[in-house]
Amino acid sequence: MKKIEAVIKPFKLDEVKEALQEIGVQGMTVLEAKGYGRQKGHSELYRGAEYVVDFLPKIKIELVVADDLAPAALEAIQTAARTGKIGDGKIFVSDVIDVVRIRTGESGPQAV
Amino acid sequence: MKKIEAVIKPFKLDEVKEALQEIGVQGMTVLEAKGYGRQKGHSELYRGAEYVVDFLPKIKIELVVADDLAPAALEAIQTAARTGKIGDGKIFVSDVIDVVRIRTGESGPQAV
Amino acid sequence: MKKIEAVIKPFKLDEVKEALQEIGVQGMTVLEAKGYGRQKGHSELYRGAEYVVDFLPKIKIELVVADDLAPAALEAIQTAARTGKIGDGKIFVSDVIDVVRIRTGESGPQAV
Amino acid sequence: MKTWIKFSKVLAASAALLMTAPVVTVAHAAAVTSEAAVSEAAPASEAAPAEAAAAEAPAPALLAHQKPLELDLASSSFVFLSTALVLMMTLPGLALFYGGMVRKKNVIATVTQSVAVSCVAGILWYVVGYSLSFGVADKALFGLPAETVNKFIGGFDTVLLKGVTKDTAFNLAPGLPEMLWISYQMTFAIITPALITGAFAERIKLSGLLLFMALWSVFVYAPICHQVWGGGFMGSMGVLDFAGGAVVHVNSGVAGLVAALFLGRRKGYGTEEMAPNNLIFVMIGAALLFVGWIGFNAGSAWTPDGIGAAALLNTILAALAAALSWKLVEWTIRRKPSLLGILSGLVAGLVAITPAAGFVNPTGALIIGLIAGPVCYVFASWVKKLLGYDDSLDAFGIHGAGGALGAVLTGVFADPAINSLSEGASVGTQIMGLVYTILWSAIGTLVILVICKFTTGLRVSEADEEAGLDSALHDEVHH
Amino acid sequence: MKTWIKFSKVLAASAALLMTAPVVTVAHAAAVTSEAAVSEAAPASEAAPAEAAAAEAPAPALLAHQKPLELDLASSSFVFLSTALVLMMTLPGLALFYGGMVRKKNVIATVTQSVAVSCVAGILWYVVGYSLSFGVADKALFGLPAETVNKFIGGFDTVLLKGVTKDTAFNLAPGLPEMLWISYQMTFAIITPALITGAFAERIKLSGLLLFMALWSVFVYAPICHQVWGGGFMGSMGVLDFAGGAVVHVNSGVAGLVAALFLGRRKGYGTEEMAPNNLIFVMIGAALLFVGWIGFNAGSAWTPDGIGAAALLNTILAALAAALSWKLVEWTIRRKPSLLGILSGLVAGLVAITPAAGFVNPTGALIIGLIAGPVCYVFASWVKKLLGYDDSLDAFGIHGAGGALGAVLTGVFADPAINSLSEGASVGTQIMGLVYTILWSAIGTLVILVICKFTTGLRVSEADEEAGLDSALHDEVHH
Amino acid sequence: MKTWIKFSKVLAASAALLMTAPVVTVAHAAAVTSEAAVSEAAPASEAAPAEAAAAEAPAPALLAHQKPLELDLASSSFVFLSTALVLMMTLPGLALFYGGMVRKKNVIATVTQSVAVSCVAGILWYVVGYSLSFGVADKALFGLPAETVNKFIGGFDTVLLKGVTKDTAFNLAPGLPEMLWISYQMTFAIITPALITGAFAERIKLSGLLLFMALWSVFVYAPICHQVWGGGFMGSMGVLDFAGGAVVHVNSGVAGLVAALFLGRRKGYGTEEMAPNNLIFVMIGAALLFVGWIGFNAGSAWTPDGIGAAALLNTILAALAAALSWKLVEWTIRRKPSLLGILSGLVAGLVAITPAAGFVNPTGALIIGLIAGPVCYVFASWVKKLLGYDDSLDAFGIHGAGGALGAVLTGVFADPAINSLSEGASVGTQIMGLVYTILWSAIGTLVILVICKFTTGLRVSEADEEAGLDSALHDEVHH
Ligand SMILES: Nc1ncnc2c1ncn2[C@@H]1O[C@H](COP(=O)(O)OP(=O)(O)O)[C@@H](O)[C@H]1O
Ligand SMILES: Nc1ncnc2c1ncn2[C@@H]1O[C@H](COP(=O)(O)OP(=O)(O)O)[C@@H](O)[C@H]1O
Ligand SMILES: Nc1ncnc2c1ncn2[C@@H]1O[C@H](COP(=O)(O)OP(=O)(O)O)[C@@H](O)[C@H]1O
Repeated sequence: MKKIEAVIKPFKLDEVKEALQEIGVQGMTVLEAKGYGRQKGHSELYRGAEYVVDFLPKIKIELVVADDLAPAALEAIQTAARTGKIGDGKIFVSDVIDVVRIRTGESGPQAV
Repeated sequence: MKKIEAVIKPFKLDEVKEALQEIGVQGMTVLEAKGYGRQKGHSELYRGAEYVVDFLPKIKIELVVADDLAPAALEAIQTAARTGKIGDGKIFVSDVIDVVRIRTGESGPQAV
Repeated sequence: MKKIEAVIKPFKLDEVKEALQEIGVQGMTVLEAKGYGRQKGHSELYRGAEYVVDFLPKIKIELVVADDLAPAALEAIQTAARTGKIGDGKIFVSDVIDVVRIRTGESGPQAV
Repeated sequence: MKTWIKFSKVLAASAALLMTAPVVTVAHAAAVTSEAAVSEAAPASEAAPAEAAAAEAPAPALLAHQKPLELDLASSSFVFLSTALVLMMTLPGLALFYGGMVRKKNVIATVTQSVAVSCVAGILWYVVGYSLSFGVADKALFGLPAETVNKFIGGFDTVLLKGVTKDTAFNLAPGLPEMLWISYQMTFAIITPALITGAFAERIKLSGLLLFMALWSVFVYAPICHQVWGGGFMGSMGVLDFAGGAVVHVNSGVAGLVAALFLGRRKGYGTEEMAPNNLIFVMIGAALLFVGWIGFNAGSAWTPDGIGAAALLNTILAALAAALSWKLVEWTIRRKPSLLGILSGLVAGLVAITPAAGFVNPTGALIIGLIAGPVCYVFASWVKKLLGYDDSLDAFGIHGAGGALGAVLTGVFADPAINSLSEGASVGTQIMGLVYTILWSAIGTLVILVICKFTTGLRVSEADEEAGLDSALHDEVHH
Repeated sequence: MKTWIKFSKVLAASAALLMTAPVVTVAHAAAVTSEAAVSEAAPASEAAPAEAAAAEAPAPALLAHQKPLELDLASSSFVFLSTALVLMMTLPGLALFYGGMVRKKNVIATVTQSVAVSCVAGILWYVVGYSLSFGVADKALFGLPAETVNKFIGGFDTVLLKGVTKDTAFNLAPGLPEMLWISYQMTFAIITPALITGAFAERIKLSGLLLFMALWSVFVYAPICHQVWGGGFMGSMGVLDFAGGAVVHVNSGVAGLVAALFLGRRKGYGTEEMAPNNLIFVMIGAALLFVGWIGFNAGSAWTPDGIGAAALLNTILAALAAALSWKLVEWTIRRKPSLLGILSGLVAGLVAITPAAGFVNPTGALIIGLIAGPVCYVFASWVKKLLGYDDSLDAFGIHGAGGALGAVLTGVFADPAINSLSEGASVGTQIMGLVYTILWSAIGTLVILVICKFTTGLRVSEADEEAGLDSALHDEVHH
Repeated sequence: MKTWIKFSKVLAASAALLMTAPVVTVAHAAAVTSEAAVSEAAPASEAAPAEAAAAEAPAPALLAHQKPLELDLASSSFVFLSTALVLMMTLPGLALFYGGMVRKKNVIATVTQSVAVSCVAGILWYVVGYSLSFGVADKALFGLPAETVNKFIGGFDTVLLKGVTKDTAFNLAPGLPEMLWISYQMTFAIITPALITGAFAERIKLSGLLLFMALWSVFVYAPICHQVWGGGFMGSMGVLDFAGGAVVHVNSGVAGLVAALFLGRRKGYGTEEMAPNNLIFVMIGAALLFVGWIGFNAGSAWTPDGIGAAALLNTILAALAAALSWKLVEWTIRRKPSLLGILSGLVAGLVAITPAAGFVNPTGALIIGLIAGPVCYVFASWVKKLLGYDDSLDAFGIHGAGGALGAVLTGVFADPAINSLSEGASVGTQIMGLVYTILWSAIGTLVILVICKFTTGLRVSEADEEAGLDSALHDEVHH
C-alpha cells in the first residue's frame, strides 16, 4: 500500500475530495497546515511593525491506498488541485507496511 | 523503527494515551484532523443553504517506536480506540530510517 | 528523497526556518501539534477540578529533500531547535518514493 | 383582522374611560421612594382641578395592585436604563459567561439555553407570571381565604396583562409606567431561571429544559417573588432582600443543586478534562454581568436617589473586593491565580451584595465582598468535590452560597443611616427567610424535575453527551 | 489658527444674542410628547418674566425647523441613554452579527465595513444629512415651490449644523437639546446603511462600498427620513412608523436586495460550504442588537412615559416571541433547532415590531412577533433559494420582509389606548407608504449602483474573492 | 459581629442627626450646572419650611468638600448611566482591546491585568483616593500651609468615605448623591491606571504590576485629579480639561512611556512576529470604548443639558473623523487599510476630543478628529520605531500623544457659544498644564518603578516571557 500526502491550496479541498471519490477512494484524513515555499507571502504592518508572513495557509491530505490505485489517485489530485499558479503544492508518495481498521481489526489492503 | 499513525475518534484520546503509556511508550505527537470515510457526516442548514458536512473531527496520533514494541502498540491502540461503531478509524504502520533527539543529538532507537 | 519530520518547541519555528533556508531548503510544511513525552505538563485547576495537562503545544515541520541534502537539514534543525532542556523534540527520517509538483506535473527530485 | 379591530375598540373604550380620570402631570410627579416626600410641597391649587376632573368622570377601574400613574420621568428614565442593563446580563452576559466555561462541543447548546430560557420565561411573564408575582389574589384557594392565599402567591386578575394601560402603575412604584415596571421585573424573571442552566449544563435535553423552565417560572419563581416583593408574607415579616439575594440567587442556586443531584454527573466527570473552552468569553460575560448588575442592584431603588447611589457604590465595591479576595486565596493555595478565579470572585461578590445593596454602607459592602470571595471559593472548589455532585458551572456554589451568605450578612451590616428599613434588620429574620426560600425552591424544583423526567425526559443519551450537545441537538459546530 | 479664533468669535457673538432670549428653566420644562400636556399647569407668574426678557432683547434667529430649547432633563437623560444603545447596535452589535456569519476569510473585511460605513454616514450626517432630513426646504427646486419640495426633502439651511447651538431644539422635541437630537438621529443614519452591507458581504470592494454608502446616505436615506419623520408627505399622509420600519428596515432591506441582484452571487454560492465562521460572535451581536433596540424603539418616544414603556415592553415581547416561533418552525422542519435560527428569529421580531412599537398593545406585539418568525424564516430560507439571488446575510430576508410585515401589521394592531395616533391607523395607508418607500429605495439604489460600477467599481476580482477579502483588501488574517 | 452592630449604631446616630437637617425635595432640585439657574424660580413659600426645619435641629456636620444633597433626579439618572458606560470601558472594553492585540500566549495575562487593576484602583479609591482627589487638605504638610497643600492634593478628612452619607453631595455637584459622584469618579480612577498596562504588556510580573498600580493610583492619579478637578491649582489656573485629556490620557500615556523605557523591550521585539492574536476582540473592545466614552465625555457635564449634548455629538464626530483620517493615511501609505488602523484611529479621536468635548463646537470637534488620526498614526508607527522604545500596545502613542494634542487644540477651538468657560481658553495655559502634568506623571512614575524594581521586581524571567505569561503566571491557556 502507498501513503499519499498532498499539500494543496485550501479552497481546492472540495474539488480534490470529489475527484478522489470518483476514482473510488473511500477514505482520507485532512489536516490544516501552513506552507513555506516559492510562493511568497505578503507583509503585514501593525502599528509600525512590519511582519513578513512567510507561511501561507495550506491543507494537507493524507490517504493510504492499495498500490494499484495510487497512480489514479495521484492523477486525480494533481488535476483537481492545479490552478497553474505558484503555490499549488506538492504530493509525496511513500510506502506503508501495514494498515489496521480499528473497528474490525482487519489489516492489510482490505482495511483501507 | 516503525512509525505508527492512528486516526481515532477524539474522545478516545485519553484512553489511547493511557494504554500506550502502560506498555511503555514514552512519547507521541497528536494532531487535530478531519476525516472522510464510511462514517457519514450530518448536514447543516444555514438560512436555507444546506451543507453536507463530509468531514468529521478526528485525532491523529503519531508515534515512533522500536520495531519490537510496534505490535504491542498496535494492539493497545486498537483495543483502546475501538467502540465497534463505524468511524473508529485506521492505523498505518511505516518504516522510519532514523530518529534524532534534538536535545542530546542521540540518534537511532535510543532516541525514541 | 527523504522525508524529515521534526517536532519542535513552537517558539523555535522562526529559527529553524531560517537555518533551513540557509542550507537551501526551498519548501516545508508546518502543522500545529501537541506532544506527549518526558517533558511533563503542568496541572490546571478549574473550580476545584484539577487537570494534568499532559499534552504540550508543539510544532511539527515536514520537509522532503533530496537524499544528499538530508544530513545538512538534520544538522540545521537540530542546531536551531535545541535549547538543551527537556522537551526539545525529535526528528524522524523516512523514505519517500515519489514527489509531484502539482503546478507543473514534474516529479522526482526536481519537484521538491 | 376583524377580531383585532374589535379588540382595539374594546381597549379603546376602556382606555377612554381611563383617560377622563385625573391625569397627574409631570409637574406633580411624586418621587417613587418614600424618602422623597414631596407631597407636602404640592400646592393645593393644583390638586383642586384634578379633583374637579375626577368629579366629572367615573374613576378608572384600577386593579387591586394598581395605582394611577403619577409619571416621574427622571425615575422612569433610570429604571429604563436599569432594564436595559439587566437584559444585557442574560443576553449576552450570562450566555457568554456560561458558554465560555463548558467544553467546546457544548458551547452552542449552552448559549442556546440562555436564549431559549429567555423566550420561555419572558413570554410566560406576560401570560401569567406578572399576575402571580405582583397581582393580588382575590379568590379563595383550597379552602384558604383570599387574604391568606395572597401571602403566598398573587392572583389571576392581570393575566395576559389585563387591565394594564399606559396610565396605570404598580402601587409601590406609582411614578413608573406599569409597562416599564413589568419590563424591569421581566428581566429578573428571565435571568433567574437562566442562572440554573449552569448547574446541569452539558447534559440536558432541550425539550426537558424548556418544560422545566416553564414550570419553574410559574411555580417556583412567581410565588417566591410574590412572597418577598409582591405583597406576600416574607416581605411583611421583615425579610430584607434589596435586589434578589433570596428571590433570584438562593432560589436559582438551590434549584441548581437539586437539579444537579437529580440529573447526576456528567459522563467523565472527575476523570476527563473539562476545562473552559474560552476564558475570554467568560471574561466578557462576567464583565457584562458586572456592568449589568448595577441596573440590577441600584435599579432596585427604582429611583436614582441616595439609596440608589449607595446600592451602586456598594455593588462595585463588593464585586471588586470579592474578586481580589478570591484571587488572593488562589494565589496562596494554588500559587498561580487564575483569570477564571478572579472572575468567579467578581460574580460571587455581586451575588453576595445583592440582598444588601441598598441597606448597608460602603464599608459593610466591602467587608461582605471580602468574605464572599473565600466562601464561594470553598463551595465551588472544595464542597463540590467533597460531596461529589456535579454542579457544572457552579450555579449553587456561587449563586446559592453567595446569595445565602449575603442574605445573612445583610442582617449583620444593615445600616439605618443608609436606609430606614435597615432598622428592622435581624439575622434571625434573614435566616428564617432563607430557610423558607430554600425549602420552597428545593421541593418545587424536585417535583418539577420528576414531572419532566416522566414526560419529556431530562438527560440526553450517552452518545449525544459524548458527541457533544452542539452537534447532537443543534447540528452546529463551534470551531 | 487665526481663522479659528475668528470663527469662535462669530459663534460667540451669535450665541450671545441667543442667550439673551428667554431661557426656559428646568422648572418649566414641558414634556416632549403630546400626552404630557403640562402647559395649563405652568403658572402665569413664571411666564411673565420670560416675556419681559423677550421684550428686552431681540428674539434669536431660529431656523424654520427649530424652537428654543425648553430643557427637559429627564427626557434628555432618556434620549441620551437611547443614543448610547443605538450606537452600540452598530458597533459592536451589527459588526459582530454580520462578522460571525461570513466565512473566516472575510471576517475582518465584514467587520471593517460596519466601522467604515459608520464613519462615512456619521460625518455626512453632520455635513448635509441632518439638514436634508430635518431641515425645512425653503427654496424652489426644479420649478417646484419650496413647500412642495419640502414634502420630499429638507433644505440646506442647517448644512454643517449651521444655526445649531446649545440652546436650540428641533421643533417636535423642544425638551431635548438639538445636539442630542442630532446625535440620536445620527445613530439611525449610521445603522441603516450599515444594515445593507449584509446583502453584498464577501464580495464588495472597499472603495465601491464607501462611494455607494456616501451617495445612499444622502440620496436615499435622508429623503425617506424627511418624508416620514422630518415633515414630509408620508408623515402627513398618516403613515405610522414608530421607530423606522419603513425608514430603516424596509429601506435598507430593499436596497440590499437590489444590490445583491446587481452584484450577482458569490463565487461558489450554492455549491461551496458557506457556513458561519463563529456563531458565538453572531450571538453576541444579536444580543447587543436586542439590548440596543430598546433604545431604538422606546427611545423613539423621546421620553420615558407610558408610550415609551409600551414600546419597551412590546419590543422585548415581540423579539422573544419571534425567536421562539422561528425556533419551533425549525424544530418541526429541520428536526434540530439551530442557534442561528433562534437568533435570526430574535432579530426578525425586533424588525417587525419597530414600526409598531409605540402604537400597539403587548398582546398585539406578541402576535406580531409570533408571525414575524415564520414569515422571515420563509424569506431567508425558501424565497431566497427559489429566486436564486444571493443576499449573503439576509438583509432583505429579515429587514426587508420583517419591516414590511411590521408596517402592515401596525395598521392591523394599532391600539388607540396606547397611542392616540393609533386612531388614524389604516392598513391601506401603511401599504401605500410601503410601496412608496420600496420604489424610492429601489430606484435610488439602482442608480447609485450604476454610478459606482462605472467609477470605483463594485466587485472585487475573482482571485481576491477566492483568497478572501481579509487578506486581499486589508492584509490581515483572523485565525 | 458585635463590633458591627455597634458600628451600625454609631452610624445610625450620626445619620439621625443628619436627617433632621433640611432635606431639599425633588421639587427644589437645582440643576447641577451653572446654566440651569433655577434658583430664582424657587417659590419662597417652599423655602420657608426648610428653614423652619433647620431651626429645629442642629445643622449637619458637613466636610469642607461637601454640600447637602439637593437631589436632581434627572441629572442623577444621567450620571448613573454614565457610570455604567465608563465601567464598561474598562471591563470588558479595554480588557478586550488590549487582550486582542497581544500574542496568543499572553491574552489571559493581559485581560487579567485590566481586571486586577480595577480591583486595586477601585478599592484604593474608597480607602484614600477619593479623599486625596476631592477632599480638602486641612492640615499643614512639610511646613506648607494647608491652603497651599490643597493646591496640590486633597486631605485625609474623608478617608474610607468618612462623612459620606446618602444625604451629602460633592460641593460642585450638589444635585448628585455623593455616593453616585464617588462611583462615577471611581470609574475614571480605574480606567486611568488600566490604560498604562498597554505600555508594558507581555512582560510584567503580576505582583510588580499590582504594587505599581497601587502606588500610582495614590501618588500620581489622585494629586493630578485634585489639581485639575478637585480644587487644585491647575483648575484655578484656567487649564481646560473637560473629561480628562490631561488627568486621564496624558497622565497614563506618559506613565506608559516611562514604564516602557524603564522595563525595556520585549524579547524578540522587532525581529519576531508580534501580530495581534484576535482582531475581532480588538474591535469589540474599541467599539465598547467608543460607546462607553460617551459616558466619559458627555457624562462629565454631570447633566444632560446643552453642554452635555455638545459633548456627546463632539465625541461621536471626532471619533469617526479620526477613524477615517487614520484609515485614509494608511490607505495611501500602506495601500491596504487595516482594521487595526481604523480602530486605532477611532480611539485616537476619542482621546483627542476628551479635554475639548464640552468646550468646542461640532466643527471644531470634527477638525480635532481629523488631525488626531494622522498625528497618532505617526506616533504609533514612526516615532516609536525611530526612538526604539517598546510601547507594546501604544499607550503613549495614542493616549499620550492624542491627549496632548487634544489639550492644545482645546485652546484653539474652544467656543464660548458652547460653554462660557471657553472664553478663558488659551493655548498657552493649556501647554503649561500639559508640561506640568507630564512632569508630575513622569517623575512620579519613575520613582514608583524604582521602588517596585527593588521590592517585588517588575519583569518576568526570560523563560516565562518566552513561554508566555498565560501559562507562566496563571496556568491557563487560551486556544
Ligand atoms: N520540500 C517540501 N517539503 C514539504 N513541503 C513542501 C516542500 N516544498 C513545498 N512544500 C509545500 O508546498 C507548498 C507549495 O509550494 P511552493 O513552492 O510555494 O509552490 P509550488 O508548489 O507551485 O512549487 C508550500 O507552501 C509547502 O507547504
Ligand atoms: N484510506 C484512508 N486513508 C487515510 N485515512 C483514512 C482512510 N480511510 C479512513 N481514514 C480515516 O479514518 C476515519 C474513519 O474511517 P471510516 O471509513 O469512517 O470508518 P471505519 O474506520 O470504521 O472504517 C476517517 O474519518 C478518516 O479520517
Ligand atoms: N516516540 C515518539 N513518537 C512521536 N513523537 C514523539 C516521540 N517521543 C517524543 N515525541 C515528541 O517530541 C516531544 C518532546 O519529547 P520529550 O520526551 O518531552 O523531550 P525530549 O525531546 O527532550 O526527549 C514530545 O512532546 C512529542 O511531541
